[in-house]
Amino acid sequence: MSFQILVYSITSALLLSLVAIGFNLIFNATKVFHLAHGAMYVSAVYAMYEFNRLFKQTLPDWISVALSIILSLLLLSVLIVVIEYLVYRPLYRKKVNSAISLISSLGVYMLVVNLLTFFFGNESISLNNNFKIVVSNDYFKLTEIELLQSIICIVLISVVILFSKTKFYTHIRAITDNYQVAEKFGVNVQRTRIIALIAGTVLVGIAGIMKGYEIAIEPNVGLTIVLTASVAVIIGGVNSLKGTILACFAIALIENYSVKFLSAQWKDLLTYTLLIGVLVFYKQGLISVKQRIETR
Amino acid sequence: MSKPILHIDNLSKSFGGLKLFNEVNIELQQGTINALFGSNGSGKTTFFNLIGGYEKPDAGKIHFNGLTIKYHNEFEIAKAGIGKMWQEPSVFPNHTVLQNLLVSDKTHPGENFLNYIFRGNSIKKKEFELKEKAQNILQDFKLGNKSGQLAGSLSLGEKKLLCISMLLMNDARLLLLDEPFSSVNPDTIERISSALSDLRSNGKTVFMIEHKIKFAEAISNTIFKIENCKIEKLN
Amino acid sequence: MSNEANILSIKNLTASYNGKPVLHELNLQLEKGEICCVIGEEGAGKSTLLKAITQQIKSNGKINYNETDLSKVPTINMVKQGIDFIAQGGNILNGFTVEEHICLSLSERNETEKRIVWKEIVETFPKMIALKKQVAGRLSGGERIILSFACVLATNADFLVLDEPTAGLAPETCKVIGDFLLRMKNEKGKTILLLEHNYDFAFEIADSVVTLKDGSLSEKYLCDVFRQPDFVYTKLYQTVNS
Amino acid sequence: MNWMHILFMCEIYVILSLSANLVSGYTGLLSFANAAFYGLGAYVTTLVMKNFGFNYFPSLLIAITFNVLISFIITFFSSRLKDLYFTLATLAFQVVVFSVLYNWEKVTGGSYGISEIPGVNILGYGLNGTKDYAILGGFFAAIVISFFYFFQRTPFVRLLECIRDRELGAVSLGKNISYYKFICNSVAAAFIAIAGSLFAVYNSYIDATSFTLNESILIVNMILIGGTGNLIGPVFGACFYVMLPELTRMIPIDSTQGASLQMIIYSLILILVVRFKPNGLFGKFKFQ
Repeated sequence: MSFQILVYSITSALLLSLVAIGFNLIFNATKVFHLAHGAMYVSAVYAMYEFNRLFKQTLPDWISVALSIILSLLLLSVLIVVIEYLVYRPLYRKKVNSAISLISSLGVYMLVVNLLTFFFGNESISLNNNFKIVVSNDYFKLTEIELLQSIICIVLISVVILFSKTKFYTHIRAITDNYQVAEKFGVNVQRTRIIALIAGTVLVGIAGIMKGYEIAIEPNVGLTIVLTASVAVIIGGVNSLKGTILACFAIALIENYSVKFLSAQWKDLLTYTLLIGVLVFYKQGLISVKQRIETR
Repeated sequence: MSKPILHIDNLSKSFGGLKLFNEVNIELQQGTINALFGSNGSGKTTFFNLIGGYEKPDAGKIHFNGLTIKYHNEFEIAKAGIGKMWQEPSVFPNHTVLQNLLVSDKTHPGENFLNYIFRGNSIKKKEFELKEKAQNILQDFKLGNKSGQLAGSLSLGEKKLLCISMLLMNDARLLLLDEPFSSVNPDTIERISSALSDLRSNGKTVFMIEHKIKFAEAISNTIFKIENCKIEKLN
Repeated sequence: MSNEANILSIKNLTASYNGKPVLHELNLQLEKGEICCVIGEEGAGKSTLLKAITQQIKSNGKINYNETDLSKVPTINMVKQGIDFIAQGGNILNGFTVEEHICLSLSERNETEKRIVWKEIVETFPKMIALKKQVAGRLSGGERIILSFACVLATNADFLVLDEPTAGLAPETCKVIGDFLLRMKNEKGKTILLLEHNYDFAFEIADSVVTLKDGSLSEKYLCDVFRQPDFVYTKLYQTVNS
Repeated sequence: MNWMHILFMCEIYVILSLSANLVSGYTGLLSFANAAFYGLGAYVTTLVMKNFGFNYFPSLLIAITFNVLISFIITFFSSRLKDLYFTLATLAFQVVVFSVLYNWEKVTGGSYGISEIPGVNILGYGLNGTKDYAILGGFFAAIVISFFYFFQRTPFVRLLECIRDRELGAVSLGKNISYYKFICNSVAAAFIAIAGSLFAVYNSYIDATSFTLNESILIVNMILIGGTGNLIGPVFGACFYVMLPELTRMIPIDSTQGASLQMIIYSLILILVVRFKPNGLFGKFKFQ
C-alpha cells in the first residue's frame, strides 16, 4: 500500500513543481508574491471546460481538446498581461514595499475566483475523467492521465532546466537583484517581466488542465496550491530552480504520507504549518545573499 | 592613566573566507578621540559591527568598562552605552528634530507602557524635563533654529550632527562614528569636529572611521591603522 | 583639445528628483577626449544630472551626444550609443560574482575582443582577479567601485559619466582610479564627465572645471589656468570653491 | 433593513478595525490574523460560558487573556520576519486557526458550530433583542475609541512611529523593539476578543465559516480604505463596509451570487485603493 502513496507523491510532486517553477520565475522577475497564480490555475480548468464544450460538437475529439488547450493558454496569457499593465506595473513604478504587492495580488486572486463563482456557480468542475488504468500490478496502479501527466511534466521541467542556463534567466536574476543596475547592463526590464509572467502562467495553466482531467477542481483550491508552491520556492531557495523542484518532492512526500495517518481534512493545516515553520525557522531561504548589515 | 573604557583582547574574524582580523588587541582610554584608518575592504565597518554587537566574532572577547559584550540582542549593548552612527545616519525622517532627540533619551516616557495608567502626571513633568535637555543639546550643536524641521529634510551634514546629538541625549559613553566627515562640505566638518571635541571635554570617548586623514588627525588623541589583519597604534 | 564639434551638448536642462526641482536651465558643452569635472557639494544635483543624461529620469531641455538626441535613447541602449556611467557607490548586483559582472558587460563583444579585454582588466585591476569568484554583495565600498570601473573598461564606451567615484575611498585607491582615467583619455581618447566634490582628486586630472551650486552651473574654467605659477593658482582656487 | 443590527455590526467592526490599525498602522506590519483572534475570542467565550457555566463577563476576561497569550505568536513573527514574509506568516496562521475551529469536532462542534449560546445578564437583567446588545456593543466600542483617542496623545505613539520608520536606528539607541511590538499585538488581541465575544452572545450561534480568511481580508480592506495611523480612517472603513452588503441585498440575485458579488466589490476596492490612495482616504501612514 505505501508504494502506491510513493507513486502518487511523485506524480503530484511533478505537477506541483510546474506550479512552483512558474511562481519562482514570476516572483524573481517582478518581486510580486503572485497569489493570483492560484487563480490562473483554476481559470485554466474553467476555460478548458468552456472551450471543449464549444468545440466538441463540431470537431473530432482530439482536435477539439488540442484547440481548447491552446486557446485557454492564450486567454490566460492575455489575462496575465492585462493584470501586469493594470496592477503590477504601476506598483513597480511606485517602488511599493512587498507586503502591498502581496495584497494587490491577493485582491486579483479574489476578483478572478469570485468572478468565476459568480458566473459558473460554486460547484467544482471536472474534465471527463473516465480514464482506464494503464499500468496495474500488485505494487501500484497508474491511470492513463497520471502517466500522461508525469511525461508532460518531465518534458517541461527539463525544458525549464535548460532554459535556466540561457541569457534570459541571468536577466531575470539581474532584475531580482537591482533592476536599475540591470538596466545599466542593458537588460530590458519590461520585456523580461512580461515574458516571465507569460511563461509562468502557461506552466500553471498546463498544470491546472492536467489536474482537471484527474479530479474535480473546486474554485477556491487555487490559494492552497499557490501557497504550497511558495513553500517549495522558499525552502528551495528563492533563486534556484533545481532547489524548488527538490523541495516540491519533499513537500509532496510529507503531505501524502501524513494524510495516511491523520484524516484528509487536516491536509490544509499541515501545509500552512509547514509554511509558518519554513518562514520562521528557515531564514536563509529568504535572503538569497547575506547582505551587509547596513542594508538590512 | 584612566582605566580603559574599551578593551579588545585577541579578537579574530573572517568574512566569507577572507581573513579580516586575527588576535587584535587594543585599548581605548576614557575621554579620548580615536581614529581608525585602513585601506578599502580591510573590514573597518565589520570591526564596528563587532563592537556594536551586530556581528559575532570568530574568537576573542570585547570588554566595555567591565561588561563583556554578549551577542544575542543588539539593543542591550546600545543600552549599556555604546552608541553607533551608521554610514547613512539613521535619523527618524518623518519626525521633527526635537522629537528625534526626545525619543533618543533612555528615560523616554514610552519606555514602559504601564506607567501611563498609574502615573499620568509624572509623564507630563518628565516630558517637560526632556524638552529642556533636548533644547540645550540643540543649542550646543547650533541646530536650535531647526528644532521644528522634519529630520528627513536636513542636509547630510546636519543629519550627522543630529545623529551625534541623539547619541549624546542617549548618554552613550562610547560613540562609534562611521565616516563622520565623508561627503560633507567644509563648514559642516568644522561644526562636527568642534562637537566632537566638546564631547571629549565632558568625558565621552569617540572612535571613528575616517578617510579624510588631515581632518581626523587634527582632533584625535590616538590613531589606529588596520594593516594585514592587525590593528596597530600609530602615535 | 581637438577643435572637433562638441561631442556632448546640454542646452537649458531642467530636471526634478522625487518631486523637488533640482536642475535649472543647465548648459554644458564637452569636446571629444576632454575630462570635465563638475564640482558641487552633496545635494547640489550631481546625481540628478547623471540620471538626466542617462535617461533614468525624465527631464526637459536638449541633450545631444554625437548629434543624436539622447531623449530618444532608453537607458538600456546607452552602452550601444557609446555611453557608460557609474552611479554613486558603483553599480553592483549583490547576487552576481565579480566574473559574472564582467561577462554581463562583455555580452555584446565577440570572442577575440573578450580575451583582449580580460587581459587588460587583469593588468589594470589585479585585485579583481583575486576576488573573481567572490559574490559582489560581500565586497567593500572600494572594491565595488573598482569592479564598476572594470565593467566600464569591458563595455569600452567612449563617453563616461562618473558620480563621485572616489567617495569613501582610501587615498591609494583614488590614485589607481586617477591614473586609469588619465590613461583612458590619453590612449583611448575617451571623454569623461566627472561629478565630484573632492577637489584635490578632481584638480589633478581634470582639463576643465565647472561648479554646480543649487542646480545651476557656473562658467567653465580651463584647468591649465590653475596650473600656472602659484599665486594665480591659489587665488582662482578660492574663487572656484567659494 | 434592521437598523439596530446594522448599528451593532458597525460597533463590532469599529472595534476590529481600530485594533487592526494598532498592529498595522503603528508597527507598519500588515497582519491577516485578525479574523483568527476574532474567532478565538468568540469560541473561547462560548466554550467557557457553556461548559463552566460562567457569566458573560468572567468568560470575556478568560477570552481576553487567552487571546493575549496567543498574540505572543504574532509578536514572535514580527520580531523575525519583515513586511512580505510577516504578512504571509499571519495569513498562514489565519488558515491554521480556521481549520482547527472547523475540524475539531469534539471541542468546537466542527462544521456544525455551537448553538444556544447563553445570553448576557447584568445584575439579573437578561439582555434580549438587538436593541439591548446594540447598547452593550456601544458601551464597549466607546471604551475602545476613547482608549485610542488618549493613546494617540501619549509620547509612546511617537516612539512606535519612530520604530516603524527606522527600526535599525531605534535599535542603535537601545530600544527593545519586540517589547513594543508585543504591547501593540497583545492590546489589539484583547480588544478583538471583546468583539468576538460580543458577536457570539449576540448571535447565540457561531460556526467557523464566519472567521475565514475572507473576514481577515475584509478587516484589512477597512483599514486600507479608511487609512491607518489615526482614528477616523478605521472607523470610516468599518462603517463603509458594514453598509455595503445592505446595498448588494437590493440587487435581485440569489444569495450565493450575492456573496461572490460582495467579494468582487471588496477585491476591486482593495486593488484600486492600494493603487491610487495607498494611505487610504484619511490615513497618515503610507505603506511605502
